Amino acid sequence: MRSPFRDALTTALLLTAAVAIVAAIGTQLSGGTQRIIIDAMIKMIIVLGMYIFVGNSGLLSFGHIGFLGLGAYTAAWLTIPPSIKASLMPGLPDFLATAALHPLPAALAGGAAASLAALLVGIPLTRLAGVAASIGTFAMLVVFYAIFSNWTSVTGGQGSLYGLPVFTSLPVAAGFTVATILGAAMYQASASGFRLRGSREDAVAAQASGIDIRRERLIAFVISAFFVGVAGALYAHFLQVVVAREFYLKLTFITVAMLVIGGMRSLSGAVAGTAFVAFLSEVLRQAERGIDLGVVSIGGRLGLQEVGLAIAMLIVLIFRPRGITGGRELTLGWRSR
Amino acid sequence: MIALQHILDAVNVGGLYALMALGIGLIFGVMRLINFAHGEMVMAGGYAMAMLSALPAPAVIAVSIIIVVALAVAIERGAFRPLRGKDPATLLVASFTVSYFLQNLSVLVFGARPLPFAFMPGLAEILEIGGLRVPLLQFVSLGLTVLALAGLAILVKRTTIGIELRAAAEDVVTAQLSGINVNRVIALAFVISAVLAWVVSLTYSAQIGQLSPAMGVRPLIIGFVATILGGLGSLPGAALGGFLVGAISVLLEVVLPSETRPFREAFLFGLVFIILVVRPEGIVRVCALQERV
Amino acid sequence: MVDAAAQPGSLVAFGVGVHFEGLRALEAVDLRLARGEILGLIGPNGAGKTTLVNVLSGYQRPSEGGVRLDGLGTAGWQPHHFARNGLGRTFQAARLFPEMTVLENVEMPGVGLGLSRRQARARAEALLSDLGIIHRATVPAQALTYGEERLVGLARALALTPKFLLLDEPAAGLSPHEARELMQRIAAVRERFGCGVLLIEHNMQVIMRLCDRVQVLARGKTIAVGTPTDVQASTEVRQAYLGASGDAGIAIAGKAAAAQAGQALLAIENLVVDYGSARALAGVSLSVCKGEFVAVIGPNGAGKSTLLATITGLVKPKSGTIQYEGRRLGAEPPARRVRDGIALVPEGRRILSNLTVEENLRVGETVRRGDPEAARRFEHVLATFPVLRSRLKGYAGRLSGGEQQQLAIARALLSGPKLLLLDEPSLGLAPLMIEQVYETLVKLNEDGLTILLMEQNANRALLAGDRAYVLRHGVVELEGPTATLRTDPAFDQAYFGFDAREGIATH
Amino acid sequence: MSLLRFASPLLSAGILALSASMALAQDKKPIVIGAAIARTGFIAAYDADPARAAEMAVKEINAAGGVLGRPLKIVYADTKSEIPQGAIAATEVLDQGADLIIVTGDFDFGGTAARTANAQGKIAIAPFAADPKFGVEGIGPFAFSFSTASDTVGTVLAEFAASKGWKTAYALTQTNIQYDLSVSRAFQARFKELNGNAALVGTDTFSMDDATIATHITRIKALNPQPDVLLLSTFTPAGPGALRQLRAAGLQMPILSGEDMDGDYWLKSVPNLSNFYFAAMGSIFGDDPRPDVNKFIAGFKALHGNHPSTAHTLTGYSVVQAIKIAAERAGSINSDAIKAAFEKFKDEKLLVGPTSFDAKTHINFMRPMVVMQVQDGKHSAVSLHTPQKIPGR
Repeated sequence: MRSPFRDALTTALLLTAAVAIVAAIGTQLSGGTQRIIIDAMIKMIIVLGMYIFVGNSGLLSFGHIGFLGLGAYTAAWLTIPPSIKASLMPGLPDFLATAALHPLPAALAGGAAASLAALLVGIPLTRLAGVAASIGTFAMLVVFYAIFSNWTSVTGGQGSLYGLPVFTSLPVAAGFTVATILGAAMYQASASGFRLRGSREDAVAAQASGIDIRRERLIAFVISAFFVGVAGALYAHFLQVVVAREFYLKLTFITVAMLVIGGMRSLSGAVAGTAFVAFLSEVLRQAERGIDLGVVSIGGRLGLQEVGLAIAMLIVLIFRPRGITGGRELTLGWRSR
Repeated sequence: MIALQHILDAVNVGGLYALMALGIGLIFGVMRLINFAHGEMVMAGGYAMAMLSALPAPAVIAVSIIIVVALAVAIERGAFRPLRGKDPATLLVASFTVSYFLQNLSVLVFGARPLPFAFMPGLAEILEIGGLRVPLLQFVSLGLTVLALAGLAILVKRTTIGIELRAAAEDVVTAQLSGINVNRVIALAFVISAVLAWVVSLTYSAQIGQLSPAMGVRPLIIGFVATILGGLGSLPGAALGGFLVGAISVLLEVVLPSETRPFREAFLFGLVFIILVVRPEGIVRVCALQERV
Repeated sequence: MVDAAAQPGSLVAFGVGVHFEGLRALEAVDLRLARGEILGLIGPNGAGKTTLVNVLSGYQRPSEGGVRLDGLGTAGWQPHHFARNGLGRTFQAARLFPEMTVLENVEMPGVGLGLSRRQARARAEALLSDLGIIHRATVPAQALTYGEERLVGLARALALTPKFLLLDEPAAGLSPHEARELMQRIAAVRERFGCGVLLIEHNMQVIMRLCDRVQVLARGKTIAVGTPTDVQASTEVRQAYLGASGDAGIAIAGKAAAAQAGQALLAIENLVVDYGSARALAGVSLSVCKGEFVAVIGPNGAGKSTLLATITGLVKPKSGTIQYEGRRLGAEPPARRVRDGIALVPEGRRILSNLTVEENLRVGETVRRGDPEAARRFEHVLATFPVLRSRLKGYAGRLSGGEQQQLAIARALLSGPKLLLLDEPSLGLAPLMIEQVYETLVKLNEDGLTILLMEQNANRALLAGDRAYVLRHGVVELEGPTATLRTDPAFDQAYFGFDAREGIATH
Repeated sequence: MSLLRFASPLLSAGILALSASMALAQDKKPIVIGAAIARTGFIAAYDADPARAAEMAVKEINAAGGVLGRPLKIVYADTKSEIPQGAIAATEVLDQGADLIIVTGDFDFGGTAARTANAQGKIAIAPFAADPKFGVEGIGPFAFSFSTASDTVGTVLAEFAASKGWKTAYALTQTNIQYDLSVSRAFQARFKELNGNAALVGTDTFSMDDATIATHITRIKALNPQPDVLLLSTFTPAGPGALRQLRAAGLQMPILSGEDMDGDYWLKSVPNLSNFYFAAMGSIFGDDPRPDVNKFIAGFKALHGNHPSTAHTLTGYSVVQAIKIAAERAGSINSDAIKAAFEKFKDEKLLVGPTSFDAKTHINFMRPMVVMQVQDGKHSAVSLHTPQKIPGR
């Protein structure tokens, strides 16, 4: 019998190798392409973070982008120079208004803030199951968004927060992606992850095996929020602005789609789905530019990229309804889970 | 007098949400699918009416209904039928994807800039009733809502087709084995939901006077939340949930002081969250969906 | 009868009442299960047995009374608290973790108790070895056979090292041989773990052989407790459970020969059906003549439900032909076949519980809508099942199991069938109810309806049918008139297979 | 071997083409303006016409001999109306050799592209970003906006209302974008300065997420007496919807809006609209008080068959005008030189109006705006209004 940890480690190392290769090639490419890769890696951290909860519990979450926002705002509070903060966010409490942290501790603080929020929301939320849980997370997203976009003295409201130092370079993004892959793999192999997967397969039988489903869901929710919160901070230091409308429906849709298309029941699926959708949308964007160059149409109604992406995703869903990986893990022997 | 006006507002907004919730609830009933593309039915109805507005009004109504219905049937055929019975998450994301597709297709065809909606401008007329100045539109939309709700209730409760619909909603295999053509029933549910969406298209577009590719998203979200609150799988629950959300949102508008009003959305969804936690199965409980040990 | 302040060493329910929206599922039930004891819980369908097990394991909160587990009060406990305090249980449907391996399934309770995964895995491996199923350890649970599922379910409950074990119909659906094996294991479990076992079972023989004491429930109340012999002797129990004429057969009408001569209504040739890589039917041929009553008998997993699903068009065959009324059936959807007169009473009844009884019946009429005969047929069916007439406006979900079975048959009859297919109509029904159902079927057949019946309950089916086929592993092993088969020594071999006595793990 | 044989003609043809183009470029290498703007998505509608106007200016300047003897050329990259894509688009045009870039006219949507350019020491110009932070403070030293600040819009509206003799006002503000909030804030402050604190009889906010603004309307109708004027600070698509509902509910008082309600593409949404005013950078309907604007509009119409969708279009033309002026004064297209030349602009005559910058302010405050009126569904220019005092400055 193989140990569960060895299996998980194999998967994680294979995925890590893939990320490292992409990063190594990326450093040789143009600045624009590097940005595209960094963007994809940040999305991968988000999707992996979501996977920790969604994949292991089987409950779809629409709320994780709220944690992403919280991570981003935390980074903004901690790293924007105090002089700018005074004018942008006059309502910040003193310890935040005077803070001037390096982006790395700020990213961890972003993760911690998201975890804390997940703990508070999760205590009532984990009472819910099935579709009600998904709606609960969605309600949470809307509440987060309403706060981000209206608490002007603390979040800048509808305006964007600027003055964030650059931090998220390609090596940094790759490093955090690898750390997230390892974290997700370790959780998956852990006793807690195993118990949660039991509740995903059959909640009633899991209880009969002594599993406190609410507790396991809460643990996963908090861990998962941590990684997504870190991703939020990285995102903020990538864009160098934080603006509420980025943390809402569109990103929620695209990340959930990435997870499901890859196969939401496996770590490899989370990685594959992100890579697939990011790659495809870039290919389509390039194709669209080709058309653009042919017919010079300023402000034309291109938008073919989105239409093409939607069709491609639908085709994948129809032919592989359990996702690209079908819920299996990448191992040296491609073993079924 | 103002209170009366607020009640009228609440009923109007609630009716709109109830129609959305019913359209979503109907499809959930027969397919266990939360159809996020329902919002795009509303959008398509609006654009269809605007594009056809050169025709006489009855023709616009008839043709635009046909367009929305055809779209709904096409979506069912092309996207949802191949996925029937698959993982709920897959179905959900498929409906996301269809919604994303239709929104961007609309950008492609009609452009991203909002278009004016000028069909039946007479709806903007104002009636003076006992000191209340009420736009004709409010009456028309109220009337249409009541008509649609009553029609649906009669259809589902009193007709054989309604029994078939409910039978398929509860157990597809038994329905098939009883000779019910499930493909037809599901297609029918999509047709009805499309007609409900069309009613929303008309009243909603006439109220806001604008069409944009993403116009269906907002009513969809509220309708979806209303469906859950009312109790997924129960049509009366969906209607009730719609009116409840409408009433709560108007109430919050009225009672919140002006500086906290921008946070109204946070209060509304916070309340939704609390209701869910207290009563996860929704207001109307459906026994077929309760898990048996 | 039982002291509420019972000492440690026992599982005690005191004064338990459970009310579901006006319905009383249990009323003032007491129960005491000591460690080392095997207590049988029996009673007709709908007596509240499963509800009581759910109360004892925390899945159902009692409206009145309570449960003490090993001396501890359990108020406010959730199911996992029960499990962690030494209560293991199985479920009627095995409820394994379908995508996990057998080993992971049995590892789960150890991890649930807080062991490390390594420790839990070692414990699971030992248990699987003990139960002789270690060779299936890396197989995903969804790929197991029915018998294996039951065994893994038991192993999983044992992985909790329970002080008390609640087994909800563990032998249901097993062949007599498999059931015997399982019972031996249960007896061994009691010896090894010293735990108290509560056993819900319909098979009276099993109960009599295995149990130290038996508690009998009927309509939510305890009607008897005592040794198996005492309980068996109680007239009250016999009346409630076995019915007045418990072992009475039904005289066979002397029309079998007449039917034999008629032409075939249904003729199946060499039918092969695959589910993915598994072969469910491996070349089945059978025929049913007009007016005949044919039974297909076979143990669980023989392919009976698959056969019906193929005839009704729910499943497409890989090869072979189905001829109905002399016409070859192709890709017609189920609805079309119903219109042509093929009606199915599905396994587990599948009534539409959110619809009223009348609406259920109307659903049955779907393909005969507008038929001038419809009203007369409706009256006739209500006359056949008078109990339904009084419940027309009530929700079908409120009917008892037997009433639901009648509704399911009535619904099928309303489609005006020429051929009535039934899938295990006796499953989950109390003996008295089974008799009623079979009486109705025989009467319908006498009135001219052709019947094809799938049944595990071989003795009962052989009493009612004209002819029977024995199906095993997707192959027809034996066929002939029931009168012959009842006494044919080859029957046992065909039903159980030659490897039956070599143990259940040989596949 | 066969591969080489196949490739060699291609290769030599490529080398030939390359050397030919290099010979041409040596003569007069174009000055490249990179446009990292939205060509798809909802912002494309706002970015399109200013880009067209810039192309017109490029054509005129090139016909007259170019800038510093070199022709101008615009290269595009699409931001897809997404904030993160802005940086990618900016990198793309800079990789194509852009000497300076034009970005989307919005602090958020143009900001990421502008910051990317700033990080590389390149000038980034937003033709019509109205947020005063677009500049040194919010983006960096190389960022300029050719718009009139949102505070100015609010001020012009307030001063115009006061000049009409409207004594009381009610402000209804959409909360989804910063611009509407700033316009409303400036309007409220200035209106109170002019008419006293009591003159502002109420404020309310709505969001594009509101299905209707019925409750807001009910609240306004409950006021007694009704306000003389209503500020509706909003943008499309929510704006016309709100306007329609206000009028449909029988609220007939004058309504004021900012630049985002410029244009007539939405007018059919509100049948027979009257008594509606907004402040814009100019009139696109050929009746601007300034003849050169009318001439430009006529030229645009001749070229594209239609008048520009909004007066923002004027800024696109003005940006290219300004680049020519600055480059020729500095004698270079170097970023530092252009920046220094821009910062010396003092009421520089551009199409959009007199334009001034200094070392701290990279946007215009005291520039006049045209107050437009809609009467019976028809637009007309009322007057060119120069703000007198902007609150808080």
